[in-house]
Amino acid sequence: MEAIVLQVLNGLDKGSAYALIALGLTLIFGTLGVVNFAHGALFMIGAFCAVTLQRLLSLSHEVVDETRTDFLGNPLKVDVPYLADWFGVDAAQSIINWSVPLAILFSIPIMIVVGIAMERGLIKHFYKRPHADQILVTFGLAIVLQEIIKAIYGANPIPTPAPPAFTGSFDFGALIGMENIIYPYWRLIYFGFAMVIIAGVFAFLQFTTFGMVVRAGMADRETVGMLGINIDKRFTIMFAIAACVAGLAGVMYTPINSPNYHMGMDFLVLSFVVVVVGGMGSLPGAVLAGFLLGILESFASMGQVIDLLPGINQIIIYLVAIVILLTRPRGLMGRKGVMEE
Amino acid sequence: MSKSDLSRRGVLKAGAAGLATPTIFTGAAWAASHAGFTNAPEGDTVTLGFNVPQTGPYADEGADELRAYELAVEHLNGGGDGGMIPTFSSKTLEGNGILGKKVEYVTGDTQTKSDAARASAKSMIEKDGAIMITGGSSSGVAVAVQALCQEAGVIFMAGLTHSNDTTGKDRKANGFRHFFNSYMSGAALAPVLSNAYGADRKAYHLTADYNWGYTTEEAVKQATEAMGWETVNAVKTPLTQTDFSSYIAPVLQTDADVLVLNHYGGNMVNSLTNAVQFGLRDKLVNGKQFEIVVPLYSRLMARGAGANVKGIFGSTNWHWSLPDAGSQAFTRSFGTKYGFPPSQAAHTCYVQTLLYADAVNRAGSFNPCAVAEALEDFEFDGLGNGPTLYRGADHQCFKDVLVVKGKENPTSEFDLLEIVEVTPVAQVTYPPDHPQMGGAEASLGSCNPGA
Amino acid sequence: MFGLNSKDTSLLLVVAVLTLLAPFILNPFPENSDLAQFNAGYPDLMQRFVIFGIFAIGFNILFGLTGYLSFGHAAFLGVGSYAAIWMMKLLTLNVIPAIFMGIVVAGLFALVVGFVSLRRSGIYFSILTLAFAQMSYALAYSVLTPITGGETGLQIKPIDRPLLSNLEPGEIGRANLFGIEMGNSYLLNVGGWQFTFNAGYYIAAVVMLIAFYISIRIFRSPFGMMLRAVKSNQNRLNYTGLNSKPYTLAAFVISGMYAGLAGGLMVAMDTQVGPERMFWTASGEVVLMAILGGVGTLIGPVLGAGMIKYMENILSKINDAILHQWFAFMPDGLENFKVAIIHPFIGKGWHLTLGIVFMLVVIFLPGGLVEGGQRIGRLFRRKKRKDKPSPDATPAE
Amino acid sequence: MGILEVKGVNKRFGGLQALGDVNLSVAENTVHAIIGPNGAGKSTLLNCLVGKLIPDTGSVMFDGQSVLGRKPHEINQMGISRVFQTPEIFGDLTVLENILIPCFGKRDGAFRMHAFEQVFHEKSLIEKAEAILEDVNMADKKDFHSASLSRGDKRRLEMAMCLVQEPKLLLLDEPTAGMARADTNNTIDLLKEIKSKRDITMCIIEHDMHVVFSLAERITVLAQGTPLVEDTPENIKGNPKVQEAYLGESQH
Repeated sequence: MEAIVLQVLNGLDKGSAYALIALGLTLIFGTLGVVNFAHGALFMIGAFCAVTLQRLLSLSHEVVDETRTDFLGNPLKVDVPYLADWFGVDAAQSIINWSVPLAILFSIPIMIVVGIAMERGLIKHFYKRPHADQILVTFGLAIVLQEIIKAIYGANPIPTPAPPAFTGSFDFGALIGMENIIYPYWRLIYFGFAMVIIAGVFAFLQFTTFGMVVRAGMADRETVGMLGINIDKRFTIMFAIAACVAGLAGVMYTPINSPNYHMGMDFLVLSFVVVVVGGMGSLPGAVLAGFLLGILESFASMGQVIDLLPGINQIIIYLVAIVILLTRPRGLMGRKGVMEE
Repeated sequence: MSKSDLSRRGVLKAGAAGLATPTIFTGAAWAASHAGFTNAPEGDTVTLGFNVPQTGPYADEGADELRAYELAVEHLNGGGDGGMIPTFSSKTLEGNGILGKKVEYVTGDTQTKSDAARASAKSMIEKDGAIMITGGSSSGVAVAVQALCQEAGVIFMAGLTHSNDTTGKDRKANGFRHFFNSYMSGAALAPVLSNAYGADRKAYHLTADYNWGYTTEEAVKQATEAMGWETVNAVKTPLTQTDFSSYIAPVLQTDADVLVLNHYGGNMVNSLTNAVQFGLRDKLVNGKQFEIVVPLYSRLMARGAGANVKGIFGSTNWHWSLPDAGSQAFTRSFGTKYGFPPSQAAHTCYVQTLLYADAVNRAGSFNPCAVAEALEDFEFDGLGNGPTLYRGADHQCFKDVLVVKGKENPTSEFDLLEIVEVTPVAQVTYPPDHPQMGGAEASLGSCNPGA
Repeated sequence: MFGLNSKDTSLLLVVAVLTLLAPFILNPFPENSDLAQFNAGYPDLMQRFVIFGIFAIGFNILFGLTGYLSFGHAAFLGVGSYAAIWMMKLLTLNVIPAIFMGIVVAGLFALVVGFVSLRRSGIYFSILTLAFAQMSYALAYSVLTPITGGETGLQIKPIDRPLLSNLEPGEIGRANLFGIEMGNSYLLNVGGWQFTFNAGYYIAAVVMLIAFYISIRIFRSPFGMMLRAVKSNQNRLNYTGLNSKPYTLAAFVISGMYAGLAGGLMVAMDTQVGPERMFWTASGEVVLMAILGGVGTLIGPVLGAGMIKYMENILSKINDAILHQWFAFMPDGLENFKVAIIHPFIGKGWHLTLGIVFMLVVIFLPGGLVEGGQRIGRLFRRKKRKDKPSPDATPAE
Repeated sequence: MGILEVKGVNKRFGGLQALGDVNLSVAENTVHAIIGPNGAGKSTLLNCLVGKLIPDTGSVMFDGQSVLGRKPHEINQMGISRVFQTPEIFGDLTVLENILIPCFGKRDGAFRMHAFEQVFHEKSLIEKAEAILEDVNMADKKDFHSASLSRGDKRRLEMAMCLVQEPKLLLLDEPTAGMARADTNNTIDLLKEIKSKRDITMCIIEHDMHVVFSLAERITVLAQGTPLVEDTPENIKGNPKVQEAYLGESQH
């Protein structure tokens, strides 16, 4: 029983990442009609915003420590962050430790700029082109972006821990009267954060005029276009919002797994499966499918399940996708006629 | 920079200008007819092929290997401070190349995919006339390229490959491995672990679901069980997994008190990070501190996992802090040139290049069969791991194995591991027909010189 | 000729001549020149050109004609390869049964996958094929290790004793065609040039020409026309008394058999199979090949395949030392500057170049390289006809 | 006994009764129109005839055989061709190829693996296709990309595609919907011409009374999913129930 509760938590946590990425993908697809293969790259760029901030905060100058030697036997050069000069060593360390939460603020303007640049500079010209062209050009862009990140930060994962205050685990079991259920704080925060973002996006679409127009546009682009509303500008804004969602998902993900340059590609295929299982163009579908696949993946990785069906943990997501698509032709909540031709 | 011929055939061709000189070769490979083996060097240069991952997750490790190769070439050609050449017990290397021929090299990208690695190696053999292929950062690639070299009739000096299979069931007469393997990791780690954590432990394995994972799990399991440990469970994790939470969480539900992570690269970074997140290291089980073990360590992995590696045991082939003269010389030479200490991958690649060059000199020929003979049962010292034997029966080096643990107070981002124990070679030696190594069925086959 | 119209006949003949003369065409630079780095006329790469050409031609029969975008085509290549190597390990080292087995097994697998996946269309179809391929990859890598060799894949080993081949004890079998080993080569030195004529390449090239010929026939057949009708308006096709399902399924299976043929040939040329051949990026690669070259055109996919394989094998091998040689004639400062500029795009940066090329081609040449060729062709024609009245409306392709 | 016999057909969508007890008999070699206000169930009925929808109850017999449960292509092969409201053609193919496809369908059935034969070798079919293009005055456009045709030409092409199949029954779903008056008249002329040249049964679903009264020999009026009356055009014109049905519509 405890094991099941834990796996549900794991599933919700994995599902959060899937759902956030799928949400952004669906926003872009639903409003702009563009299949964005570079969306994983946006997630990755978000994560590297956190890395960049961490690097910026720990910008250092070298101080020679005569008492110690480095590997060549020369006096050891110690990197001292400028922050340490200004605020003292301890204060500087705590600021650097908080670079991931701080990166939330840091990343938003960056992601907006990246999003706008991508939409204005490239995607805009592909609204009327076939989906295959959109896929290819955004795939090319994804490669270029990840290679640039690789050229700057290398191929190796870069540790970006959560602030020490959040590194512990929460005794979840005590809350529900079970033993042995502890769950890392940061993962709970990630789940909460995802819920907030998802709720925010839905509220934005539901309760603002802007959102209403966008929703109308998702349902019927031509009509909205004919109403004389400047849909172009709204598209750009929606793209920037989707980029922000992906970016924030990336920032918050860094303490869970050290970011590396191909993390976007790792998530890309999965998040496409999520979007399609949810139904192309359906935001609730994307979120639902994200959590569903996350939870199923977690259950499939339990030892008892693997013993029963060897290899099931390798294929569960794809197997579920096949079953769902065969029983529900347009995914969980897809509309007819979207991306079927 | 001076202008020089890239292709070893260039010089000859210039001489033949204007003439059409058809030559027919039969046999699988590419050979100059008179020499009787593939890519026999003509003129005054010899080309080596450095086939390392330049793209993909192991690109940084590949870059480090490439640095080591460039350094080795420099030293072989008499440049720099000579690195380990002066400390090497065999004294045939004199800084005048190999057999008096200047060493040139070509590079390629394995992408850590066996198809791409073979394509790249083939292009080196067929197009650039490489006489020896070396490098790589995974066992799948090593096995694939080793088989190719066997077919083509060139020598393969494996880079970083840790699976038993490379010199076990997939061993080849033309392939040689200096790096240690899963069996040795298990044999070296088990006593240290049992000393540190006691003989009464219950281990839970998470194993990457592919060949290297299997051999490592088996090796560690057997070695620790021999010390009295009990294996509670062993769960396979997909190679493409990034979030290991759903594999780590069940560990909390068992009475296991040691977690063994048979993972490498990104898998290991993530699984270790996740395990620490779940508070495993703060956990007490049956009154014992819960412990995590990583059988194969690399510096890049330690860097990726950050503070999480502190105090965690693992094994490694070599570490730059070793005090022997060879290691010191290599570290100084590499560090002076590149500004940071070399990794174990860099070390094994450098050593492999030197060993090959020396073997050619001793054999007096580039003929792969002669080289193989010179390498087989060759005993040497001064290359960083103490006295070492290149065993003829399986082309595996037998040398001391390092047990290391994550350093508590690193002085730099390269100073992440500290040596706990140097396990003597006798303890990690096994018979060539050991069941983990493919049993009696495994055979090298016969050496193939190509033409 | 060959039952083709004159335009297609000449295309086939041009491709045949180019393929047969490839050892010359791909080695334009003398051996000892700095530019020899760009020579692609060595057996392995030439074999890869034609093998991936076959793969892309087959993919184009499905995607180019019916518009169904399969994102899991590499699975058929992989399955074909596994079938072929088992044939070599167990039955005979002759490549023909192996290739044949590759085609058959891939075709059967395609029949199953296609039967299920074609129940959906559009992106839902794409994701279904992707899911099948990823499952094949994941299982081949892990639990199917006894059959697939797992990560290290399958090679021919000294212990393999194929039934019909008489090997000496300890001898490692080599793929052959009635005794001709794939690795056999004939070298021709002319001046500073060296040309390589490789048996394996010519066998693969002949197979490719046959595959290309069949694909022309399919394109111009009533069947091919039906497939284009599926892409154009499936609804109309059904209300015109034609059942689109068996047509698409047949196209899917044919295309899978092409992939199996490519897989079988890969094993014939290089007796090794690994599971990453089935990874989604490999499926993506063939999509890129087709689009890069020109979807739905006859020759486009072959060009796309050639271009990607060229970049993968040639660009990735250029390193800084080579760059320095090229620019050695320049003053040191300028030399270093040039090297620094080019450095990110070669060697380990070849992915970056690939990404940029994709983007440029898609942005400026939506019809792929074939469109580029047509534009250049038109440019020349326009120059020639400057005084003549402008050409009439473009005829339908 | 008509060539098409619809008996007691019911079709519900959720709570909505789209068709209620529809009976219809189309006599061979006549032009039969089905008219009715919007939402009367005309399109639902049509979709039941071509296999897109399956009625909940009732029977649809064509030429003595039931069409129920058959796929659209099977029903077409039985001899029912359909013209859509907006012309459905193969936009990526040339005009000639558009005609050739039904030719092959007619000759070879719903599926044939003719992957190795060549289209341009099929001289007799090409001649047949060219002849039909001649009939609809499009011979000069045979190599055009059909997507580039004008709407009127697309309509003509679609007709030609149906005619070349020599169907026993041609179903026309509002063939003049959205057309200007001149185009409408052209279409009427075209249909009259087609009818005059061959023995064919036509069933037209139409909104435009002008078209209906120019062509139809019998008319069925559908209202709220049920046939109101079936009669000759002259009688329909004067029928008060029909006027009521239409007036009722024009009031909302």
